[in-house]
Amino acid sequence: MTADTGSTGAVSTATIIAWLTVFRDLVTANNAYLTELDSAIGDADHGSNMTRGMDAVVAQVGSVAPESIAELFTSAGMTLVKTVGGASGPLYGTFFLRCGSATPAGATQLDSTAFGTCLRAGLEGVVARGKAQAGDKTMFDAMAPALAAYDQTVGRGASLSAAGVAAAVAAATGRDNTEPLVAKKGRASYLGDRSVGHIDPGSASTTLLFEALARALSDT
Amino acid sequence: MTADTGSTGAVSTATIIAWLTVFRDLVTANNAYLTELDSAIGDADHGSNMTRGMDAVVAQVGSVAPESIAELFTSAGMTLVKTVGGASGPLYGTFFLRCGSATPAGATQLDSTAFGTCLRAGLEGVVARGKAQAGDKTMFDAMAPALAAYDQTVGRGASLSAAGVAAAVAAATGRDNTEPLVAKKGRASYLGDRSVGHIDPGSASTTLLFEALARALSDT
Amino acid sequence: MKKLINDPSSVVRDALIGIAAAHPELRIDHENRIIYRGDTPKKGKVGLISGGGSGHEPLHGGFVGYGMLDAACAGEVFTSPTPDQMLEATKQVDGGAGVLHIVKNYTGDVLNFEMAAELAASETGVAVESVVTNDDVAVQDSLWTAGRRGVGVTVLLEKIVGAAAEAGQDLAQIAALARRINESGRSMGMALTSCTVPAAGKPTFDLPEGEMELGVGIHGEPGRTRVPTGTARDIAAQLVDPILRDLDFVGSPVIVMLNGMGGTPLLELYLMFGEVAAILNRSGVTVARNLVGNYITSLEMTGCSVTVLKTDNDMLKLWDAPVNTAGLRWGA
Amino acid sequence: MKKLINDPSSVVRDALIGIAAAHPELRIDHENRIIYRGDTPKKGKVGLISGGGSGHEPLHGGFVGYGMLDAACAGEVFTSPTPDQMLEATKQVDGGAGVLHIVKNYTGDVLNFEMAAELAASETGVAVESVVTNDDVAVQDSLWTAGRRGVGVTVLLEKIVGAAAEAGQDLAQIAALARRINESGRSMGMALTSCTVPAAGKPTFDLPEGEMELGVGIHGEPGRTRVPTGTARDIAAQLVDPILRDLDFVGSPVIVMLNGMGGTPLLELYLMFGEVAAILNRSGVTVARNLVGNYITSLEMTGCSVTVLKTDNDMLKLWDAPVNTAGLRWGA
Ligand SMILES: Nc1ncnc2c1ncn2[C@@H]1O[C@H](COP(=O)(O)OP(=O)(O)O)[C@@H](O)[C@H]1O
Ligand SMILES: Nc1ncnc2c1ncn2[C@@H]1O[C@H](COP(=O)(O)OP(=O)(O)O)[C@@H](O)[C@H]1O
Ligand SMILES: [Mg+2]
Ligand SMILES: [Mg+2]
Ligand SMILES: [Mg+2]
Ligand SMILES: [Mg+2]
Repeated sequence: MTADTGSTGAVSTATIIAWLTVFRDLVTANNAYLTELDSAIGDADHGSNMTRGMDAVVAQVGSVAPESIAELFTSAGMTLVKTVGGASGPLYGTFFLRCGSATPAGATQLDSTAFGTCLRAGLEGVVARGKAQAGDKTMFDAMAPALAAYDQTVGRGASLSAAGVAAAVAAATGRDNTEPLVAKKGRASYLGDRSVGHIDPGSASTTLLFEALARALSDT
Repeated sequence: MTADTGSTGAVSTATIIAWLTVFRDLVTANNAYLTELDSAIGDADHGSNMTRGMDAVVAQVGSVAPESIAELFTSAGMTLVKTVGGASGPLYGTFFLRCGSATPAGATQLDSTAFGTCLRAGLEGVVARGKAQAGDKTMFDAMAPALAAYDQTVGRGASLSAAGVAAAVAAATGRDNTEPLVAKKGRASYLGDRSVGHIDPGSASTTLLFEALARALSDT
Repeated sequence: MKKLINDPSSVVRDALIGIAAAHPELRIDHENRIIYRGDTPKKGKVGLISGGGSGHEPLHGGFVGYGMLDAACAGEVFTSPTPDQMLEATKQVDGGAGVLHIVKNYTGDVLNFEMAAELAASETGVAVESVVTNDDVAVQDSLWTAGRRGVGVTVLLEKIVGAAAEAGQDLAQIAALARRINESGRSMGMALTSCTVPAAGKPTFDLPEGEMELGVGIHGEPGRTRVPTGTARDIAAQLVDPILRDLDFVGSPVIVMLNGMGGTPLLELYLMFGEVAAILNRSGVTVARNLVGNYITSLEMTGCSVTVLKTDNDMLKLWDAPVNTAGLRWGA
Repeated sequence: MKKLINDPSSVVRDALIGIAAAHPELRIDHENRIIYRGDTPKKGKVGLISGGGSGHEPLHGGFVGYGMLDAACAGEVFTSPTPDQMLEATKQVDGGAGVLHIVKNYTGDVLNFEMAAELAASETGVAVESVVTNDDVAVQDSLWTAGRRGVGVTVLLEKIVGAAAEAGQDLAQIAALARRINESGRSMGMALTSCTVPAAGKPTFDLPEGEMELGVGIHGEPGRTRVPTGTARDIAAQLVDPILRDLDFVGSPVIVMLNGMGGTPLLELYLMFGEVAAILNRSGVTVARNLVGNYITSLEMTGCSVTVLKTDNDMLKLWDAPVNTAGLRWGA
């Protein structure tokens, strides 16, 4: 049914750990960049917020060695909620918490469809928390296209690896598309028209989230 | 007894008014310079202090038209004391007040010797108030040489005009000689050795005082 | 960056150690970064908690004490605290009469307090009410945006509802009072220079000589517009006019706060207050009480904000009631 | 230069208008630039006056009121006031028990207060005593120089002798107490950046990234040495060590003030206080009371100073007594 020749593989606890770890590495490497973006239309803390949170997530995961994917997601979500604060803490926290709730308890492997269901639940959590819509110039504008691309790629039977790459590419496009937008949600909305011409910091960190996912899935 | 051919002339109320007015003009023109000097080893207000004070002196003199030299000096001294504040207010104020006390009441003319006596009384007032000694890096270090030069020039029978010029030149030399000194009095003394290499602001304004005097005496 | 700190990542922790040393009358939970009144919980009294990013001191920790807050949760600099901090504070200050959460309207603060309230509802029996302040007229309000920021009114609100709680009002009354205060107050701010977030290491924005940011908040965020600087008189008008256009203050006694952003000398704040008071007088607004000083700051940002709160005799009585905190103290 | 002012030449006048608007409980003589307690003179109470250049707010005007000063004379920015101001204040606050002049040791302040005392002696029957504060250990003292500057101890002294005057002590007792306080206190300051005198229009000195001025006073004057910046912990040691070397504080309860120079955020001041308190603890010094905040400032200069005052039970009682001023208030 598809021309894709790769194995569709499966998401394991190791995949999730890799995802979180690479995301930590990417936000750390991009700490100054994220804060730079947040200086232009926010309060200059998005880089340190994400780095602090993901450092704690990786430390926590390493110290308790969760046994299932749901546990991993829940632990990551709880840790983010407890250590980040700001807008990104509850939003990224809710994302992972909802991913966790949508994962069958005890599962240590997920196929691409089940994993997609988790991610979709995460996105819905972000929307439930933050009420952002497409075009509001938030992390939603990177996350929603990323999931759409993931679903579409999986839908045509492609590998998890291909789906990860597609999601990352779509997130990056979504991030870039935030530049001309007038912010409607979050701190940048106080700037009104002055928010135009700047990339939303959350969309940039979300792009890193999907780049990290692409790397983690490349081993599946 | 002297080779000087100029008239020795006399100091009149008009001379004193000219002195004060030219001094006002000079401190106004050198406001930024005096404050610059005071920034290096003080608190960056000497220019505005002197300008404020001399503006008030000239305004006061203009509004009441004092009838004697003593009245002029006293009025200038009182006005400086009331409008300047800081170290320079009481010191320049006392200078003129003591000049006034040393002037015969009601006199409208003074010869060069009598005028020298006034100036000397002024200097003694500054010392009585401020306790500065030679080399303490204060206005004294311009004023004392200026008076010595005045006395010496008058002593050899030269004109008032020549005495004024000699005083101005000696004041300028005294001012320049403050540069290598360690301040012992006033605000610059808090800097200890760091005061070395800077001209004392008060010695610079005192030099303007004698430049103004030289100009005023050039018409006598 | 020039700051009196040990390390950008330990600023809040280290400052809490100093606060503990300076104020033995307070109780500091260093692990959860919560500043408590020494005598909280007080049986039967509604507990009042607030919190927010650090860098706005004395807000909120400086307003913990008799007649004001029971606890304040400290976040990282300019980053709202987390739900577990607020949950812990909620449990600790409940004296059986419930707890009011005082939240400034920023997405981060709102979301984290919201999660805390959800946790309090599911994990404890504590009755929680939340009030969100949103008094900043610089921001255009709309159902479809994050709305207005909560700024200066928060300070006045914490004082007044603090007195109401001390006087024994119940949670519903206090929440209603808090909402009424928020609806009756408006603020507007400006900055002459930016601040520097320690972890960022450089100023959030550059503001050249001759320009100011009008309509800034308290997070070093750029304002609504960048305009030429002017005299204190001009600037006072640019702050007061939008406030008066937004709400009618004539006919009721008002409390005015002339707040410094942190780096502006008190001399200039008093000078600005003189200009603000003159405009209010001319506009027929009766200034009954005032505060001049640094109350809700943005690190070392220079600039100021004006807050005007419409009151009535009851509110003024609560305002005048004794208060004993590090940042605001009278009658005690 | 970025300041909230109308004109450099009217800063003090305009600020006094704001102070009058903010504090109806004070009486302002705008012509003579004097801030009075509303109820001065108080019959039988020793009158307390101080004054100095403006730019150090809340000092001194912010310390006028019950339990502290009767009047404060405001000079131009960083320029001591004039004898006629002090003379006028002396006449106005005398309640028959004489007047104490509290003078910071700067040539300008000393000379102007000296002339005022001479005028008071010749023109009025008012008994005047003067106390000159000189607590700054940054300056090497000598009979042959202007001596040490008066800085932070002045604040603590004004509070304590204010309470003594309120308690009915006579002029000789109060002058003796004031001198004892001055002898028992030491201060040391530092700056990370300069301030800008409005009339000068630019910073008094340039201080590049990575350097600080150690041993600065409160007039934007350069300090004793320019040294590399360090952590808050290092800087605290550089401030506290010279104080402890200069006077033995072990064995008596001390009052510590961690004072901000005007432009440093309160968050950093508390952080610094934590470091200072830790050093004092380790050195066996007992901190009985403290003040953390902007009390004697240098316009928008960033930096801080530490003041340590050795006390006894009587002094502490006077410290704890009620005070009600714009800048310091408790128990009233
Ligand atoms: N309501 C919202 N829904 C989704 N994302 C949001 C919302 N509000 C803010 N964000 C995201 O959060 C990012 C800012 O995160 P961060 O800087 O860490 O928090 P804060 O704004 O509290 O300082 C924004 O760039 C935006 O992408
Ligand atoms: N004790 C003193 N005797 C003589 N002159 C002094 C003395 N102290 C200070 N001065 C002079 O006063 C000048 C400073 O004047 P000014 O800046 O107006 O006052 P302040 O030092 O109070 O700011 C110094 O440069 C010095 O020449
Ligand atoms: Mg941010
Ligand atoms: Mg000076
Ligand atoms: Mg933030
Ligand atoms: Mg001066």
